[in-house]
Amino acid sequence: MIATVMFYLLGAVALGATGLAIIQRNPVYAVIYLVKSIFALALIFYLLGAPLVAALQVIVYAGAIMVLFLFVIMMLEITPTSATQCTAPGWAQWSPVLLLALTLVTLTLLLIGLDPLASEGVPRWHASPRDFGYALFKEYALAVKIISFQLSFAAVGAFHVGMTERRRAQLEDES
Amino acid sequence: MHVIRGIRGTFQPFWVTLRNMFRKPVTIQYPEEKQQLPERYRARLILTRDPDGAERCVACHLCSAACPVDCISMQAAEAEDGRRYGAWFRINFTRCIFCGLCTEACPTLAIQVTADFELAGRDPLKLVYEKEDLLVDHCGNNNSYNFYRQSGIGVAAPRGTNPGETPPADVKDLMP
Amino acid sequence: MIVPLEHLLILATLLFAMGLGCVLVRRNLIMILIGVEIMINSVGLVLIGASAFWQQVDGQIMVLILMAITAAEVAIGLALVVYLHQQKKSIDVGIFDEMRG
Amino acid sequence: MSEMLVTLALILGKLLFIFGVVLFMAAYLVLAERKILGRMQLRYGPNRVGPFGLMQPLADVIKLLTKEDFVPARADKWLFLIAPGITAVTALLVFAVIPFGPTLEIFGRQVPLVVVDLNIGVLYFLGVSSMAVYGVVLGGWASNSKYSLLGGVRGLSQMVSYELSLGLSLVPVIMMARSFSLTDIVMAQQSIPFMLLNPVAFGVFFICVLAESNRIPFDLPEAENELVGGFHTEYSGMRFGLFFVGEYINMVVLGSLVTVFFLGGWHGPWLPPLLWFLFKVLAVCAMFIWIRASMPRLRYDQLMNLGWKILLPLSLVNILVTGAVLLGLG
Repeated sequence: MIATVMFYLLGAVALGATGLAIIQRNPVYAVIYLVKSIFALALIFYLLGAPLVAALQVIVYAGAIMVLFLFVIMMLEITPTSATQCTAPGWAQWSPVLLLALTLVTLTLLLIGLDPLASEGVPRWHASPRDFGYALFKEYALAVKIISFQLSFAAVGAFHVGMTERRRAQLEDES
Repeated sequence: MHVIRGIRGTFQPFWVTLRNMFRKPVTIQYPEEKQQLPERYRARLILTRDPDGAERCVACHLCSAACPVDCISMQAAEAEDGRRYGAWFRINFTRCIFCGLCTEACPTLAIQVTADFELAGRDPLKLVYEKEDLLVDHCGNNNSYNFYRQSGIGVAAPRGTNPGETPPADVKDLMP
Repeated sequence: MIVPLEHLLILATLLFAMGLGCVLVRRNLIMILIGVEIMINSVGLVLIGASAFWQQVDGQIMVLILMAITAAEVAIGLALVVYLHQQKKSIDVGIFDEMRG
Repeated sequence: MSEMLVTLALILGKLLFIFGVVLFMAAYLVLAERKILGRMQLRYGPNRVGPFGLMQPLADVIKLLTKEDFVPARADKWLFLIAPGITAVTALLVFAVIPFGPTLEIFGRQVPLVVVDLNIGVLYFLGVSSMAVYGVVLGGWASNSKYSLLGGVRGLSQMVSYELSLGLSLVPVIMMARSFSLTDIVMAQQSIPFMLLNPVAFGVFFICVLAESNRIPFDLPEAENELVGGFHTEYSGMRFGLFFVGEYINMVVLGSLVTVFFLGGWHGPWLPPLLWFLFKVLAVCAMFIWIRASMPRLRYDQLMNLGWKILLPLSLVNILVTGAVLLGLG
């Protein structure tokens, strides 16, 4: 019972925070609202029986990815010719997107309504870290490997893109 | 070698700090214990008296001229017998930088420095010292120097009649 | 029973629509990346809900993989943002339209 | 119903107890740090207020409370006001999962000496401590000052870099204890503390903890002699006090985490468990202070090199070796 009430409250918080995040002029505020939304989602995950994923959501999203966003925003703002604050879109630009979103939501609602499974409830259930680990490293071992490859590709790519011209020339000189 | 130096450099400071922890601190607990200041420490200025007990200052203005922050001011006056003295003498210690140039400039050793550095106060006007605050009852660093004993007081007496002085030679007289 | 699956899916859809809107409307590259994050989050919510609905861990593992992919995407994406800012001193997407055919 | 009320009251009691003890310890840690630091530099620390300066924390609080609460012009007011709170609260929140004693029996009830024994306690700690960076970075950004911003950005990149090694150095601990719960981790160290079983993980964790709490040699975010005060340059009064207290609460919290993960928690001969725990935490804090007295601040590139090129590979290899050894032992 408490879980149900909490779900709706957290859902409202997530929606509100996300809505505020996407209309902010200043990206720093957007990031802060998004962190709130991520917290709410992490708690929803916890309610839905995924404590491990909830914790990882906070650590990875709020603790690392959003921090990276903040880092980049601040790094760009340090430079004297700052132009990070692009103009916020007006009502006219929002309206077609609102229409699109409305269509999307209506279609999804229709689809959900047609599905006989949908109105059934999500049962109380809880995955222990042990089950999670077994499944991850036994059944999905290949996926883990592919993902780790992808992460290393991303690291190399980010390093390459992030390198300044000067550093690149320096490296060529050395080799 | 490089590695060994690095390791030593990392761990030696820990030994040094630990050793220092059990030494006696060098702090002087100020209001209770006073620091032993060096003899020639420059702090509060005083006006000294000569060995006879008269004030040494002749109000020559050399100290106020030498003062880089212009904190010394005085008014000169002359006594009946031609001896000069300060009618008033004022040092503004809120401005004084304790450089000691006034004592260098003083021809009569009147103005001298002392080691009394406790010159703090809440009211700046209380740090403006008048002559009566500055004048002390002793000779300061030099107990024997007496400016007027050396120079005499003005020329109130005719020439050659001062004590220890021979009369001037008469140039029109041929007698030896 | 915590909540009908319906409501969970509706919440996810709304979040997704918000993210989509952010991507489509905003001109700021960083805001666009934030919109992508919102969409990925909503997908994660669906996966977790499905995992709870069928009482299987697979959905949660998908979310974990999703997080790894997001981390990679953000790393590259933000590196590109920094690179573009170095090139043009701006992160307004309107400026980067030189590849138009 | 009454059962639930009693449980609730117990949790509340434990919370109050922890809150009081941690704040008290944080306040006196400030004094202890100043005293020990002073003695190591051949001076007496504060010794004017009360006997041996024991009332100094009180005097500090009164001074900070009576100072003007100043918000700089064109600062981002809300974030500026919230940021110190984030630092202090995240530091306090971690204490909820730290077990500081074995299960007690009070009036026939089993009372575990931990606020909540979360089965993902380690992840909770990592999550909450990764939130701590927001206090630093938002405080730095909202101040609208170059020094603060630089301090904030530095703190941000430093914490993100070291969080990785921090988490990875805990993996061997989890592998050895076979649980994410902090109580289980302490229980697994009944005979031998993990510090002796896995000194590499201990070393990496300790260094990362230093970096995470922004203390020398990793105090780049506040580097007094280059950035004035770093992220808290513009703060005054009790908001500065919150940053300050947050740092020391963090010290207590991280000290107890080192104790829980590597020093065997409350286990120890002769003395009562609670005393052992306190003693170990204080020992770790003393170590922090000693390091502060002895080491210079790292340069920024040295900091990044140490984090990414030494600690991260080291902790990864350590995970591998620990896994292999555990597998070999069965």
